[in-house]
Amino acid sequence: MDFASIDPTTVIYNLMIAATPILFAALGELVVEKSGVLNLGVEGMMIMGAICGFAISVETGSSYVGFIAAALGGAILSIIFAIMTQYFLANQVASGLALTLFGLGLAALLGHSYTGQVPPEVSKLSVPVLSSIPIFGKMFFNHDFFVYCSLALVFFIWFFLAKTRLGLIVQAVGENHDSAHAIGYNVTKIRFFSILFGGALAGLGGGYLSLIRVPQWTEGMTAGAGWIALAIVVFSTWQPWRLILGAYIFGGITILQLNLQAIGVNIDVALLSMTPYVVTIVALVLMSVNRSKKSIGAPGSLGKSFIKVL
Amino acid sequence: MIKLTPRNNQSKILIAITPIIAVLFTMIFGGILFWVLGKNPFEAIKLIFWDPLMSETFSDYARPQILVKASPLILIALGLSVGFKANIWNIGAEGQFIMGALISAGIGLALYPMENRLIFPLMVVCGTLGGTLWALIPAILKSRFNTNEILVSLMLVYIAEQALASASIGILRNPEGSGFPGSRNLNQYPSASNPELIAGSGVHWGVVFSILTVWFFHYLLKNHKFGFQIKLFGDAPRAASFAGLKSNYIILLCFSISGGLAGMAGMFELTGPAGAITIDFNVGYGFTAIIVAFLGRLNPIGILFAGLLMALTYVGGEISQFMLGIPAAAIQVFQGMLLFFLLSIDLIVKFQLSFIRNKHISRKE
Amino acid sequence: QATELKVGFIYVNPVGENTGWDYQHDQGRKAVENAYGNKVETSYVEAVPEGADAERVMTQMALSGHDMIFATSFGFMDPVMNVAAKFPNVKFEHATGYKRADNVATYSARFYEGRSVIGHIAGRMTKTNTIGYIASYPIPEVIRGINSAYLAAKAVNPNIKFKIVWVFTWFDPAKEADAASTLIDQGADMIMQHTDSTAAMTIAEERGVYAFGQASDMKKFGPRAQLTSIIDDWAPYYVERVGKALDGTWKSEDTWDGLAPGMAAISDFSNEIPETVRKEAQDLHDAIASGTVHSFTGPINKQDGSTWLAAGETADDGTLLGMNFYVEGIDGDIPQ
Amino acid sequence: MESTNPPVLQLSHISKTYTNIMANDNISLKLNRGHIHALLGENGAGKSTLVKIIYGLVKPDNGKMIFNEKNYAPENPQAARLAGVGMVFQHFSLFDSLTVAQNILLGLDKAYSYDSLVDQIVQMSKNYGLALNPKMTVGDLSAGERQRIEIVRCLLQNPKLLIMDEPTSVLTPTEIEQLFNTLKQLSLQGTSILYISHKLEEVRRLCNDGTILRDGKVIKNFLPSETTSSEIAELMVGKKIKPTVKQNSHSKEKILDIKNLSVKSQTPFGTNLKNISLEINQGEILGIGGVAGSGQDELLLVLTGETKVEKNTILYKGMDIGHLNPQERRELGLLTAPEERLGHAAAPEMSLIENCLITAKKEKNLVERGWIKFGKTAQFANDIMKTFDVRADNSANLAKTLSGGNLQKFLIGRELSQNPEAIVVNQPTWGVDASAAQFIRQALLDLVSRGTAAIIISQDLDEILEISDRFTALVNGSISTPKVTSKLTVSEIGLMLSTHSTN
Ligand SMILES: Nc1ncnc2c1ncn2[C@@H]1O[C@H](COP(=O)(O)OP(=O)(O)OP(=O)(O)O)[C@@H](O)[C@H]1O
Ligand SMILES: Nc1ncnc2c1ncn2[C@@H]1O[C@H](COP(=O)(O)OP(=O)(O)OP(=O)(O)O)[C@@H](O)[C@H]1O
Ligand SMILES: [Mg+2]
Ligand SMILES: [Mg+2]
Repeated sequence: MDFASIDPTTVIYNLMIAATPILFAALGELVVEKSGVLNLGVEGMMIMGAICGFAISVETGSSYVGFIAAALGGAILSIIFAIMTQYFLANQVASGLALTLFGLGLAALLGHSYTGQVPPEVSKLSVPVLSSIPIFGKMFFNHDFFVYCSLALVFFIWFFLAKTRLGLIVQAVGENHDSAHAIGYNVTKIRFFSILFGGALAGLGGGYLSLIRVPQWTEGMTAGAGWIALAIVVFSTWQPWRLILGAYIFGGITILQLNLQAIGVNIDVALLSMTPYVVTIVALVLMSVNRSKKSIGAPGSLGKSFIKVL
Repeated sequence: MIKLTPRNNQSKILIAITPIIAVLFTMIFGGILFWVLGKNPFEAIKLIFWDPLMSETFSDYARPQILVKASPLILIALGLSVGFKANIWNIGAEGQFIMGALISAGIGLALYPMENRLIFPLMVVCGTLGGTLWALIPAILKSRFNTNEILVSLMLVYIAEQALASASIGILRNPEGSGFPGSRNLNQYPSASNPELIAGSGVHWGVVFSILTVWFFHYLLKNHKFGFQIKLFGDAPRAASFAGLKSNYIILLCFSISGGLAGMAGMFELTGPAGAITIDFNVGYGFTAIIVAFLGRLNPIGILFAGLLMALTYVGGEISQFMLGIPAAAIQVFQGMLLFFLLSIDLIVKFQLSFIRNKHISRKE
Repeated sequence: QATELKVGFIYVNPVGENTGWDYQHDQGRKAVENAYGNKVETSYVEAVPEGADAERVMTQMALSGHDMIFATSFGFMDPVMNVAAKFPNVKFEHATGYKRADNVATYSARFYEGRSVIGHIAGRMTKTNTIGYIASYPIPEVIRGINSAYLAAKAVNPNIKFKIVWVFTWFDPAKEADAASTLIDQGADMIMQHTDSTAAMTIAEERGVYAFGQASDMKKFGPRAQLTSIIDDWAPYYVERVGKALDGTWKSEDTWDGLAPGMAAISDFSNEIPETVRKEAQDLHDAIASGTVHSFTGPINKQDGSTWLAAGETADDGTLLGMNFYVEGIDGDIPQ
Repeated sequence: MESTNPPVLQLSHISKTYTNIMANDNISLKLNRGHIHALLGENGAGKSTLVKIIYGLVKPDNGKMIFNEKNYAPENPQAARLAGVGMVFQHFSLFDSLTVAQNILLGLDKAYSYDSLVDQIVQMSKNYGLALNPKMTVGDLSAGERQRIEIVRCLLQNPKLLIMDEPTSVLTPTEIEQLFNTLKQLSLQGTSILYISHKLEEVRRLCNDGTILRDGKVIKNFLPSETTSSEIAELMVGKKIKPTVKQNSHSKEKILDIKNLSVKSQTPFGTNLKNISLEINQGEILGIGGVAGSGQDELLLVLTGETKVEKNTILYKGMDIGHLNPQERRELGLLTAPEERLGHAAAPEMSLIENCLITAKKEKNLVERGWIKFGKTAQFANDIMKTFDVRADNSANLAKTLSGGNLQKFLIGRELSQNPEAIVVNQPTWGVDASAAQFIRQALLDLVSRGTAAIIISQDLDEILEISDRFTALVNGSISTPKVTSKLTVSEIGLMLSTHSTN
């Protein structure tokens, strides 16, 4: 076994790419859950983003336009969920599952003529100066725009939630929708737009998958990434910074196990393929031990329908 | 502006009529979808909803097949509904389904080729236990550490899938299967097989069990203190603890029931329609059943109908594929629409809607 | 002119548009339509789970008047046998299975023959002497492919090393892409795959290494990277079998064809392959097709050093069908 | 004198109907500048509905409002605030996981920078004597502090009209004094205040004018300073209220003995119980007073058995019962009635019949080998409804559809019908109108006269002093030595209630 042939630089470089789609989707879901809504349809919205982003960038030749389309695709699909749960007060768990079913089917229909196409390439954006730092330069400063973008979004969403008035309102609505309503906030509207935002970011995550990480369109290509994004939100205890940790650990384990196999370490592959899920469970348990609900940070009204009485 | 007022007593007529309205909406929008895809919408809708039940060609075979397809959905959804009523969210039934099948296959195959009439009942018990044990993981973590059960049960699905794959190519691989993945076919092992009860119908013990379970749950939840406790815990957990109920008891019980029924469903699928453990043995019953539970409004009779409706769309969807060339993805979209409409229309059952014309009477002056 | 034969196909995955196992079968279906025009009517059901659902779909096809049904996945084996028993007048064709009946024929392709050809090309062209191999599940079909490619590569390049990554999925583009990246990072400059998606090819193109396609021609996904692909070409077989059904000469048979009739085919060689290598590969292809060379010809030892085939001995089909060991020289263990 | 100034707010013919209840029926009202105006009425009279209309939360079906001589029809609370109306809610509209400053920020419509807001809050607290730490998390605060947040939130907007819906029900006497000072100061500065309260003496002391509502209609406008409390009460209820009658019981055996009980609260923001010792005898009522959040809920949970305690801290008839669960305690004859009706004592989505099963299934044999005997249970529910004058058309009605007073009568009835040997009641008449409250108190007294021991926990001092034999105060999780009620003076009570409140 030749452990030396595993280059930590490339492992980290690759895991950042592997983690980016789930990081986008998880960021969106974080905001949605902060507003008190549990949307289990992330997988469906991601795949819509994947096909919309792919199709539009093939048509226009611009991957940046494609990313906008990916966000729009995810957001448009999420409108269905938003209307169902916010106006028709349908159960959020069931609606989210139905959204995933619908999204997977619709994406397959839309994508029928796009398999086998090649999307425009997204160039790497080497950060001047920093990218020439040995080792770290390649690891952190030689990525495409959207890797930086996902990290910047973590910052913006943290800033938004912790420092802006609108972010405070979103959290207030998620914490206690009755109080928020009583002091005059439109709970339904705020949740509606949070869901849309979550849809847009899930779409971006899907777009990253079809335009950069795998660069191609294939039916069912999200293959469970949306569910992982959901897990990471809980793993992070609803704190944006911890999402990075969650996404990177998850991506990291996948990349690392492939590397270990490639150098011929004799490990049980089935067992290894389980590890990310086992690790998530262990992390969930460790975080739950000896903690009250408050410090776990689940929004007080998460998953509950708001019924407005006029 | 539409105003909502919660209804104190839900109307029986509305409960019966709203699903029909939802199906009609789905027919209209689904019809448009098929038309856009260049297929005859009327033909398509007829193939999906009518032919499996009524056409000369298919109905004799398809009617019992709908039962067969519905029975795991119903069995799992029944178990889940108990938990959902109590606000306990097991969304990992898919994993419990797999584990039920795996454990019962393990027992059955370990005894091969012994013939004994007790083997099949033993496998039913072990399958149920397998599902229960898998479900107890999130239950115990929740009751001990207050860990989020939605995520743990979901993660355990992926772990179960890996276990399934590794069993199909490893420990349970058929030694006479030329090295192909997958176990021996239990239908060829009489003591372990779950035979057709009515020749040619496909109806097996799982169907019988699921219908019995519907009836049993219907009676139990209505008349036994267990149903009362579940409802109480879901409606007002503090009132439940005031009544002397331990939350851990309810959590473990709900997970055991839902896991057990999911495991049992997995066992019946394995020994009956599927026959053998394969890498892709599970086909999503555990997830679809969550939707079925809600479509059935968490009520056993409702779940029976919801399960049958879902099964109808599967069976009809296949017929429409080979008769009309409708792609599988379009059927998926169609099912999604059906769920959207069914879930949304419940609003009318739960609330009274009234229309308000002008928002501000005093504005006029 | 009236339809004489209704032929149904069932696929385990969505057909897709350009590549993949199911797509190739559907190409075969289209070839049947083209060959017989109005005489034959075809239909298909895609994304049919193996097991109970498959049995129901085939029964309904039989009920609706189909005369012949192609079941295109190994997992359809038992359902095919069950339905065939109920409909003795319907002819069944089952791909990759081993159970037959009077009205059930089986067929499969010797893809390992194609893998010898790509193994040869890889062995000759690699600069790093490292071949990356993305494997799905440890089943004989996949293990056979690895051994075949390895032996051919080793024959022309004694320093060759295979790095094998098992992804435990037939289809997960993201994971296959990660696997490809990992292998490239670890020095592989040739990527082979035994999974269904085109992700690895795309990554190879992006990273500037070479790769070999699987099931379909993947040139679109790696115009420069693809050296060649092993193609599943079912069309001739399907046309032939439907023809026999039409003229009443259809019999239950077992077909395991390779490069010779082109059931397993090699797509056009890329211009990236040096002229000499291209010629050698073509010669190897022709030799295998004509039967003068067998992919598994002794002396071959098993991984543990024990003798498998003595010098000059060729492997029998039985051993090949159940192959569960690596040949000598391959590192690592087959996961269990 | 008032007529020289135009009124700040004038309501004409305001009506509002809920599904089948006319909550406000043709209400007209004038509010003068700088006046404190009382709005009185029994539960459900329509007070909250009316002020929610003024605050833009509820849309009237009919009628017109003039505020500051302009037509006024706020689209939402923001519009109301912009026009100069502030409101402190009966049920606080706060967010537990956010800080004081964040909560205040959420109620303001101008953009404030966080830092300048913190300064302003500190300044405002100083000006009006409303001590607040802007950085604290609201969930950690007492009810009084929470209310201060609501008030500061209003004051920061310089409202011309301040609405206060039952502000004093959760405050300590000192806090009430502080609040009154603040309100008087505001009214001197020209702010008008619309003040809702059930505490009539307070109203008489504080308010300039008053209006009484009954069944959604204006019954009378009156001058608080010139009307007695009993006159007001009768106007509100529409009938005379007879006083409770107390009979003494003869048995005096000790039944419940609490020794050095200390318990950590199970909720993140609860109060810990510290070293509580109590004895209670058959045939007597022990009253436990104290402001909200002093540990009443925790004490009740300890007595129901929902919170487990250390060995030998709770003895019932000499038996250690600390480890027994609520049902096991019930079987020994120790019954309880929590404060929170919906969600704790009763399940909102269940019928009255099903709600009987929560506590009475053993004593009344309503369940046999696990199967529920619905006929018998319905009979029991109907009996309670008859005996305790519960006004609902059907025992199959869901608990949540009953009015507060009627549900409370039902729940008290459920416990009293089981012949308890000891009963613990938290807030027996909270949110219940005068005649129903009288009925409940009388039922408790009757029970005790037959030898039952009772602990009544209440924030309503008058109530406790009226019915209890001995009295103690719960302050910050600990209690003072119980004293015989009839011998207590007002200043002694004041002292008991404030002893520990400073720490
Ligand atoms: N959202 C609502 N839907 C239906 N009825 C309501 C609603 N809100 C209030 N009501 C009813 O309107 C009437 C007036 O209620 P309101 O809350 O104004 O009373 P209140 O005078 O404030 O009583 P309390 O002293 O208990 O606070 C009551 O009968 C109440 O049940
Ligand atoms: N949010 C609500 N939605 C629907 N109905 C309500 C609501 N609040 C109250 N009600 C209805 O209004 C009626 C009166 O409720 P409420 O508890 O306010 O009355 P109350 O006047 O306090 O009762 P009581 O005087 O008997 O104590 C009840 O019958 C209840 O069904
Ligand atoms: Mg009231
Ligand atoms: Mg009120």
